[in-house]
Amino acid sequence: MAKQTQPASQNGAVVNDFSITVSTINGTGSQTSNLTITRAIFKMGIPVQGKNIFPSNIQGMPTWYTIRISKEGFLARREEHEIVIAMNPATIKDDIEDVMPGGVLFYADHLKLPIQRDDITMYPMPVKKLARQSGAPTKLRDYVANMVYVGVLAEIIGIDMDKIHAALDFHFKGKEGPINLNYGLIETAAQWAKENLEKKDPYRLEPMDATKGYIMADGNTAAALGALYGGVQFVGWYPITPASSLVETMNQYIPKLRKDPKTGKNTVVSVQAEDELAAVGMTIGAGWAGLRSMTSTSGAGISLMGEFLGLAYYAEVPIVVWDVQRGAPSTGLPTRVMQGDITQVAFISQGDTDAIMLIPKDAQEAFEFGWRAFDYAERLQTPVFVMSDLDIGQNQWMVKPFEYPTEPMDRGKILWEEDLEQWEKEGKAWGRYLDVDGDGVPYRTVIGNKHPKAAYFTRGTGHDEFARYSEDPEVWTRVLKRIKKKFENAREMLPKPEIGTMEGASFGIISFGSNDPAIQEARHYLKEEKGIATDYLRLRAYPFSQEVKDFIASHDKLYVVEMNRDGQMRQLLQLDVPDMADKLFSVAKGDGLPLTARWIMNTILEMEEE
Amino acid sequence: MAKQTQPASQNGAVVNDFSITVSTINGTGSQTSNLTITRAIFKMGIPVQGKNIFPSNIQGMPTWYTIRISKEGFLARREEHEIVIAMNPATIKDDIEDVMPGGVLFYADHLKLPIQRDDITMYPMPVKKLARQSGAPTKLRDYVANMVYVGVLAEIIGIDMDKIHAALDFHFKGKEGPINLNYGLIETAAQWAKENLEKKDPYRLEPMDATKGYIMADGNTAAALGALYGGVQFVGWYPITPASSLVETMNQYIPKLRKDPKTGKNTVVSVQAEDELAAVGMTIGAGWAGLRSMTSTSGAGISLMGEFLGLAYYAEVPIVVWDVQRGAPSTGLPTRVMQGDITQVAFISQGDTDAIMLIPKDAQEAFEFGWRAFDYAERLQTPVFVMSDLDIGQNQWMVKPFEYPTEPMDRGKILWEEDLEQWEKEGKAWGRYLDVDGDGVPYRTVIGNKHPKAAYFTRGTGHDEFARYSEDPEVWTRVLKRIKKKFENAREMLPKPEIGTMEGASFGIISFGSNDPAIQEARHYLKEEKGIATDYLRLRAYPFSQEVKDFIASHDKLYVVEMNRDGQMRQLLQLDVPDMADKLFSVAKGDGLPLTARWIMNTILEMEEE
Amino acid sequence: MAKTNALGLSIADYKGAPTTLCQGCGHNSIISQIISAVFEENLPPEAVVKFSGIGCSSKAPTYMLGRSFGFNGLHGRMPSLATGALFGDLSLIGIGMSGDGDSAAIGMGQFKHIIRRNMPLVYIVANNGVYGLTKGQFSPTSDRGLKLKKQGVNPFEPVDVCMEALASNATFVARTFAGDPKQVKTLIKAAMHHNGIAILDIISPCVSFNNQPSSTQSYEWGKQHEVLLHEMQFHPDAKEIQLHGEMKPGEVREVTMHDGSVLVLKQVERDYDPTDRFAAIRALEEAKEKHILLTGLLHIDTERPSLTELYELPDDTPFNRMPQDRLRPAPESIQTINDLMF
Amino acid sequence: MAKTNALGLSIADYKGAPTTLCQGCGHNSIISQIISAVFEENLPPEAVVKFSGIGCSSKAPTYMLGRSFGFNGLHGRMPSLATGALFGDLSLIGIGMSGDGDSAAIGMGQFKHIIRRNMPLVYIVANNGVYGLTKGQFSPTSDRGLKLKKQGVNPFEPVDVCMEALASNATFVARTFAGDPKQVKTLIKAAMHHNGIAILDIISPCVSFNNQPSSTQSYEWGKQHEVLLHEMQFHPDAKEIQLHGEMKPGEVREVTMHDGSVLVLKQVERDYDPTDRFAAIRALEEAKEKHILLTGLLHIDTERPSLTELYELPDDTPFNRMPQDRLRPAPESIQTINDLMF
Ligand SMILES: Cc1ncc(C[n+]2csc(CCOP(=O)(O)OP(=O)(O)O)c2C)c(N)n1
Ligand SMILES: Cc1ncc(C[n+]2csc(CCOP(=O)(O)OP(=O)(O)O)c2C)c(N)n1
Ligand code: SF4
Ligand code: SF4
Ligand SMILES: [Mg+2]
Ligand SMILES: [Mg+2]
Repeated sequence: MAKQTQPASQNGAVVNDFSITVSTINGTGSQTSNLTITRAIFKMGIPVQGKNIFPSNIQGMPTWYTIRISKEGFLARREEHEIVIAMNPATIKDDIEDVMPGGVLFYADHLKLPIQRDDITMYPMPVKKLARQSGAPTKLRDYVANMVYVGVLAEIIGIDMDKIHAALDFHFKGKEGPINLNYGLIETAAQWAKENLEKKDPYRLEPMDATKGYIMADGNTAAALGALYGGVQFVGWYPITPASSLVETMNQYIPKLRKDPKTGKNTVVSVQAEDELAAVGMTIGAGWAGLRSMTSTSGAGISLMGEFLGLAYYAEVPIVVWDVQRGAPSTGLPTRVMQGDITQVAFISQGDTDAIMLIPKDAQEAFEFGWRAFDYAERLQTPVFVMSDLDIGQNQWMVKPFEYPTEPMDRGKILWEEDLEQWEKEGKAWGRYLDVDGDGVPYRTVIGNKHPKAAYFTRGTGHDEFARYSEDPEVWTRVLKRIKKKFENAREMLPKPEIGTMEGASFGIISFGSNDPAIQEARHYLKEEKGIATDYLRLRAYPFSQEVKDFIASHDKLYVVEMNRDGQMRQLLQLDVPDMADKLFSVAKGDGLPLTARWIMNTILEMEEE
Repeated sequence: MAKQTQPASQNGAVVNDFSITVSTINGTGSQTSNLTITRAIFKMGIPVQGKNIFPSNIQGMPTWYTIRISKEGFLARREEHEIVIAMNPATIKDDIEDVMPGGVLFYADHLKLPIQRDDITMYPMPVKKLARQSGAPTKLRDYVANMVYVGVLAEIIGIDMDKIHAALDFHFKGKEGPINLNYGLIETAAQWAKENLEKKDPYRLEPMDATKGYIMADGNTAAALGALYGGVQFVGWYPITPASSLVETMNQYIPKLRKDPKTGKNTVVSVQAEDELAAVGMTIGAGWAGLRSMTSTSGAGISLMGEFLGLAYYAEVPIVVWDVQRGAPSTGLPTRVMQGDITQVAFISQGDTDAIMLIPKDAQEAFEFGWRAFDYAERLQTPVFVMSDLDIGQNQWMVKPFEYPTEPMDRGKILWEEDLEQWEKEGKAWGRYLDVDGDGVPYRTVIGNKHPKAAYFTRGTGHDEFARYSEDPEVWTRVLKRIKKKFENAREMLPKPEIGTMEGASFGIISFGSNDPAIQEARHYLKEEKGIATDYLRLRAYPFSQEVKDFIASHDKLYVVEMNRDGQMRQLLQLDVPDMADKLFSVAKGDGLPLTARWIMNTILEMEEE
Repeated sequence: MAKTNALGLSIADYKGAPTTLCQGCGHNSIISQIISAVFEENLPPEAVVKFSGIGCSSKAPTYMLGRSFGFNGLHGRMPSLATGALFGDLSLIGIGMSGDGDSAAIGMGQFKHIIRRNMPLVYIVANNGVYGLTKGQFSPTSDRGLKLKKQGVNPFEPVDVCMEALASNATFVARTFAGDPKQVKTLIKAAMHHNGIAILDIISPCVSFNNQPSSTQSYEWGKQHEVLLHEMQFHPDAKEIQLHGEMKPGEVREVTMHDGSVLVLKQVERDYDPTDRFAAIRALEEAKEKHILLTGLLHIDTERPSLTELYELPDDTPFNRMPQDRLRPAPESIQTINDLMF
Repeated sequence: MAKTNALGLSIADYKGAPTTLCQGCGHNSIISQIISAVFEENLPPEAVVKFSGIGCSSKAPTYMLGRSFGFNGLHGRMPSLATGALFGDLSLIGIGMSGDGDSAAIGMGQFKHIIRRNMPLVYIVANNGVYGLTKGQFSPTSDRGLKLKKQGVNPFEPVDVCMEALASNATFVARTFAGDPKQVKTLIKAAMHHNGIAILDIISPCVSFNNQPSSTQSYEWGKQHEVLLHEMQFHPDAKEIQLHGEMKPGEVREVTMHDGSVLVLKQVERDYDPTDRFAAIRALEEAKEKHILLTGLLHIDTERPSLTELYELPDDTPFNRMPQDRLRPAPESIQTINDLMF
């Protein structure tokens, strides 16, 4: 990894602007420690973001947690680590090497240090000893041992102990036992550090006021909550990393949020299916029956759903599919992030199909798209994909609070008994697939409708406007063209891209999703360090709206930044603007880690030179 | 359908240049009659092609068989029917209307004619009477009734009775009983026609010498034979229209072609799986174990295989997948043709994947790609898709005889015990995924190799060059980049496009597969009728070779003709040549029927005017 | 004048599109019995929802109950579609039509798991031991030794649909025969009143591809080898039970369904207790040994809660009619939620 | 000096990469027993091919037999991969590792169908009643009433892996317990000699997510409730049978495998005949009622031909080493074929 020296601030102190990486063994409970640090810093008012880089395994393997602290609010992953906390003998060598020159290593003092460095500060921590003294039951010893580094770090860089207490209080939901046990040990460790370590490094925290009005949330929780506010009624799911926690969290919030005000009973049915084929099958059944219905999956799950999604597309069944993308192809890197399912979803099933995609950038948008997705699905009567990813889904994001849905539910065109009667009176013919309004979206009825003409027969085979079986070539073409019309109309209905401009921009950048922080930061560097102004368009949906075309048209050169190998979003963009396809350049990397601003900047600079 | 008057040849007679459509009820055995007519005409030396337009059902539904007779050798489907043979009361009205002005209707005389036309010739046929008199057992009555129209037609348009006998002899494999029964009835019917009908129409057949050196074969049979000549060893399959007959035919030829010369035992294992997931899973297992391995499917089957195909891509397992494409999305038009799975296959699985596709144009190429596909798969260690379609697969094509493989089998880079020993001696390290030759294709070992270092562990999760589990971002990127290299190298290895040029061509046409006859014919009309010269490139493989780029570069405007809604091949082409993407125009229709020359011509002419 | 039922509807109100299945196909006879059963049960056609997979059998829903909603889904995936859909309105009765290929090959997983969940559904396997729609391949229920035209000889032991259902603890398992329409109808009626999954393995001959008399799925074999486990009468209302004709107390068993309706089983050879799951397994084993087609209600369990019950949904309104204000949390809640974040 | 086997190999030659499973995970103990079994059977590691699906259990093949080829495939799809692969060289022995989620949820179909085909494979279901790798969701074999952290209470009747195998006419069905390593090892040995599918349902506790003593898949429950159907000894060579120690004729049964090896079963409580499939079903039912963990060889059928036998492949050369001239038809044949066209 590239090593760069941190520009020191005045007096040599580096305040509120560095990264910490904690290297531990998974399954040892270090997640609690890491979250505690992150949350305490957040509560100090300092912008902070934690990212968990973990293995596909339950216990015993190396795992890293990186905490980005940035007074300027740049919260993307960085490649440089000013502070490394080393707790794992298996990785200690790499961990030492990973500290940037001038940086700091905290290490458990029972680890043998295979190399020495004199360009960094090294602090030992008596982890085992303090854990033993903590009085924690032997079973919990390893677990609480991780609190030692919280305490030592707190003392050395100045994390407010009150905020640590608040973080623990939150984590343990106010349960005094664990709060006191952990806090006690943190305090002891801090005290030990105070007495035994001499601060020699420049890194310090100082309280700010930059996190007020923000919350910390992971995208899967946000998505779950969004869906619950969206009135989700049916969830068919099958466990898969990193999507599982989306529905698991939802299940936990159901009793809290979705008790029917009238009967006091829950209004969400969540079924763990036997696999993804059944999960999406149930979801489609429920969507067809008039329920707000969703599934959530990743990787292999999306591939397995292809056949069913083609049925939903052609039979026009509204459902919502969350794809919390992970490293692929195949089982790939199941605990790492990627944006690799874009083209697959765009061409998800046999024959001509199209896919509506919403692309959230963080937990806050995950919440928003969580409820909006149902409106689009029911409005358009088609599957709507929300393309989240592991970084959004599983990491804590500092975001604006969730906002109550700003619009009432749009249930789309559903006809009940009285509507059909009205239509009959008006002499209007109803056919399930009849394009009455000219917008490509027909009216539907759902089961339980007792009007004798309400029923129709749904099938994935050729059918006419009245849902009758048909092999007629003209009927087939007509129906498929109408369905295409829905897709075309969706362009201007879906969330519009977000555009940021600068005076005299040299080129445009197009990106989406969790790349946003890194791009914001890269643009900042490009401007500040290189004097290069850039414009930026963040896609929020597919198919693309006119703004996207205009943005491309108004730039001579555009870099499409994404987290995969093949530049998948660039491909979709190129297909959309064939006359401008050669203006779009791919800045793509899919190695399982979130993109960094430096990599984006450097890659673009290299390409600019070519 | 557009009605056009047939340009009459001299003396008003139209010789060897018209189409016949037979309208019957499926499940009544009319297929035998239709094949007999087609084959007899073929044996008369006249270019002929039959196409079956049939319903997704077993018995009792309308079905059509159209026979194109063309002395010039244009054998695409036409929209105009000079002769219609009407046997089905359910469709009689449409059938009458479908006859082109000046044309002929043969009709079973028990059918009530709902409309009359005075611009056509109408011949009644005493179908029931003659069938009754035939002496056929009651059970077979309906079946042989279809022979009546063979006889009447033969008499009126002049099909050689000897050739009919030869066709029956072939069909019934020399069994005298059925040959005589059917031939007897045909003769009686011909005799009846001679005595009772007066020829008033201009359509006649005259023997030619234009089919010598050709055979008639359907593409599924050809594919099956090709695979058997390709040394296929393992087939995992699941029934699905129109792919089933590929493996069913193969199963029948195994004892004939694949008895081991040494032991007299069969050398093909064909397993009917419980579904497509298992079919492709077995196929991948076998390919991994070093067997030449294939599966064959259509529509939904391809979608269901997506997850497994991603595994084969990333774990680099050679297999061959036949996709006999049918009407889609979803179950769609299962008995109709389409070229609709192109983009789906190109982006078949989660994450970044690529697909090698071979695209045969007819039965002859189906045979050739049948064996070649294994060579590519094993050479490149990746799934190879053969994108056939229902028209190729299930209809009889007049083609050059199958040619014995011109090259020995290419088993690719496999190392056995002695090879590994040799490598060890030479001090060469072997790793399953090590790019030793710089061509992106590593060396593999297969089970049973007893060298103690031969074994490796295959997985769909991240792995390094030595097949060891890895989550390392750099390893991941490196491996995926190498895999991409194979795909890039494949461009110039796969079957090259076929290019046809004309002096002063106004534009280029790009197409592929079973569209070929219609395009050849359309180019002929464009030239002859409109004076427009065209160049034509027929794709035979994906990824595209340099010739394709050059062809696009050397034309200002190109029409990409294909049988789907979205212009899928055009999309792939556009992605390949972003700088020329706007030169590619889509001429696409996917209505379940093979494209016709007139439609192609007219569509291009319209687009030229725009 | 056409006969009408208690709702004033005639049988025509229960018909569907004209069948396009082969003449004589067993599936046609199942279709007729479903139509009669729903008609005779005085159910409005709108109260029934039809589901199916892919196959000739799965086309059947088109040819019945044209006034019922229907979803002809994907090969092998009927169970999941039905599961999701029926939550839309729990007052409706689901009838799922599937085939032996559809349920025992590609659909084996969903077949087993809908049983495990005890999802209320009349699940019919129209079992002809062959793939009809794709023209005559072996299915997992094909007889061992069966010879089919292009397929050679089947070397595999057939899947026994009822045994599979029992192994998965199905709460209603019956085998019957399309050539015994009365029994088919009675079982369908009872199944419609069952609160849970009702598996009906109906031997339904394919006249085009597997009706040779040696096949255990042919009409002839069925006619000659059918043995009744019991004779059956179904009484939608317990009060109307009159032990017709020859039925005497002591020789009959009454099975009271969840909704109070009663299935009366009259002893034929021996007293058979369908609530004893193990007895059902034994009966199947014996039937196999004796080479008979044993038909009747093999097993019933009326106690186990059904999947839909587990969720305790509001029961004042069908779920798919629930208005917005009962689905979207109140605006106040958003503050609480944000406070729960950090 | 390290102990060596008849091939002169030491146990180290049979090891794999260091395990990354949790300490105490039942799967680790299964891994050890597989290693021992192959070592003790004097099989060169190259003679074994490993397969698995996805799950903690399916990772196991990485941690054993590093000199054997292995394929860690897709979730639920181990059986199809193994089926295709093993045709590559019929002299090899396949060991498939799967989990309860892998085989009884997503893999139910393939599980049932590889059994139906009687494909020769040692098929291990490392059954912990939970999804380990995805962190503790219910699996289809979870106890009814099981309570898991984020999942609530499981309301469903568990899938009984052995019952499913028997319903599908498996030719070798055993249940054992990772806490009883000796029995595990003996059964693996016998399974390796079986000419057909050998289903081993091994209760293999997940110490991270489902090891509370009330769970029937916990160590504690297993230890306290295990009841042996019989004691077992496996003799790869019939000649070496000596009825050790307390085994007296009359109290033992000998099961002679396809290749002449013998499994000796010593009566524990009663005489149990594992060739009687129905007895096995009954035993399972009783075990369920009695709430015991009944272990041993539930059923074996050595007569039924295996899938690979049905194809009668040339047996002088492994199929994947067959040279070109035995795979490609002779040049002359092409004329005949063209003549067969029209
Ligand atoms: C995924 C998929 N694979 C294959 C098919 C082709 N297919 C259609 S019906 C059928 C078998 C039907 O057999 P069965 O369920 O027994 O119904 P039957 O026609 O005998 O009533 C198959 C394999 C399909 N439609 N979808
Ligand atoms: C198609 C697919 N769906 C979901 C997953 C996620 N997944 C990985 S392992 C697993 C369950 C494993 O449970 P089990 O087979 O019981 O193995 P265990 O970890 O308990 O040993 C799941 C659902 C996957 N890998 N692939
Ligand atoms: S093919 Fe067989 S199953 Fe299909 S409709 Fe005909 S008789 Fe029935
Ligand atoms: S999570 Fe459970 S199954 Fe997985 S390794 Fe740990 S103990 Fe074993
Ligand atoms: Mg069938
Ligand atoms: Mg498990």
